[in-house]
Amino acid sequence: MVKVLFFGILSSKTGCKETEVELGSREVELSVFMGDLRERFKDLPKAAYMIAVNKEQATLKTIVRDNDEVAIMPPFSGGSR
Amino acid sequence: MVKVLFFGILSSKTGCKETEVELGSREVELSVFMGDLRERFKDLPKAAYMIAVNKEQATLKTIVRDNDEVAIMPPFSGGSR
Amino acid sequence: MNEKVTPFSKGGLEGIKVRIQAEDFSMEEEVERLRASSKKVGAVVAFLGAARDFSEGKNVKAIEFEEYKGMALKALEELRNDTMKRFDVLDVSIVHRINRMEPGDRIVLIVAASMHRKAAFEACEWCIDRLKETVPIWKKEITPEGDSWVAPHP
Amino acid sequence: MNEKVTPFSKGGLEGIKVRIQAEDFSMEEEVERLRASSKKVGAVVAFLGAARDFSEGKNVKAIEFEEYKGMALKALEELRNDTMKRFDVLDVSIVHRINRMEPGDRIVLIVAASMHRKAAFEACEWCIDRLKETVPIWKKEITPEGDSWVAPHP
Repeated sequence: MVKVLFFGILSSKTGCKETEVELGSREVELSVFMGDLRERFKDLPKAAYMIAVNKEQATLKTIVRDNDEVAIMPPFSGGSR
Repeated sequence: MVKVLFFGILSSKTGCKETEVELGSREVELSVFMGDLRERFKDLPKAAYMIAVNKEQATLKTIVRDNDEVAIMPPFSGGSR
Repeated sequence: MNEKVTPFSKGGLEGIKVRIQAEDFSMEEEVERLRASSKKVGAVVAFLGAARDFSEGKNVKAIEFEEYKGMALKALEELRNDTMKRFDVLDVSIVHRINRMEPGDRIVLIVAASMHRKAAFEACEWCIDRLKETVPIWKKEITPEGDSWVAPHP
Repeated sequence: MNEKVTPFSKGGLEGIKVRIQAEDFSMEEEVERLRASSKKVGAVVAFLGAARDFSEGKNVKAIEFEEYKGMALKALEELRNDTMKRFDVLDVSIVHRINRMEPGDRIVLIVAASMHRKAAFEACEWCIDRLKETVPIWKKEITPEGDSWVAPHP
């Protein structure tokens, strides 16, 4: 299983904070993984501010495999105004 | 009497922190007052960073009269380094 | 000293200097910790970000911060390291609070200590600017009509 | 609240916000005073200047600050007013200590509160730069061989 996390406004848009994706023994590039995910979550925007795989910033070429954690993040809004 | 105050390095140079000058009923421009003072304190530099008369910044044209307080100040060095 | 030490990723002093916590912090304590770290410290600049009266005509009762746990603290640590490399500072500390906050509550504190003040000012300002870009923390507004996520502001 | 109020030229809150005193100050207290003054405060920037390890090969045991009493406080008040006019800040406070200080002692604190952080950073930095030019306070070094006045540094 790949654990998928949606943060901030993306959890509102998808109506989901955390979900799982079954990859089995497949290894896919993040671009493919995201394409599949958008099939399930129609309201997930095309581009995220940052995507992390296993808590490291990823690129669309990053390989995703079983037991990974994929976090999909909108722009940050820490700090005070 | 006019009270005269020397601050910082100027009190070291003149060897004096406070002195008095007798003007009687005379009123003189600060430039004249300072000229006379330099007769008494040979080590007083020609230019000070600031001179105040009665705690207000003065110019060489400022009039000095009896009961005034004249403060002669080198560059300030407040704050931390 | 009543140090309220909260969980942090690394043990020791390093961890104390970068924290994400629900509790409030003591500004005096944070500043003194940095100042005491070296006799060379001549200047300390502290930035405190507070929750101000929220509404722009909205009925906002409170705000709430959510972090990506595990990644946010790591990003803060990197931010501290980057700041110390980039500026001539002796030490830097960063504390960011999470969870629910009401108007007047203190949200974030960044402290930079240096020999000369210019570096501390620059480091502190750069650090808070950068925090908003690199640390996975998100804010939402709590209203009687429901919660809504806040778009980032510079 | 254990406010250590020292003599100041005007009564009321204004006077508290600009002080020259021998005693140490509480950073937390100064910051909270400013922050509590308005619900609009979103950012507070504080600059703390400390006496660092003096020596550049010299045998300096302590430093001592002398003020032109009556004029120094007035200059600080004008400095505060100028800062508040020049920058979009909600409040500013300035405390400068005088008399004898040893390494590690805190000398000066400037706090600026604003809605947005940029103004507080700018105001705080401008204010300490300007203090050195406009406030009649002088520093001397105390050594076993005698005292010597310090030339100003930027």
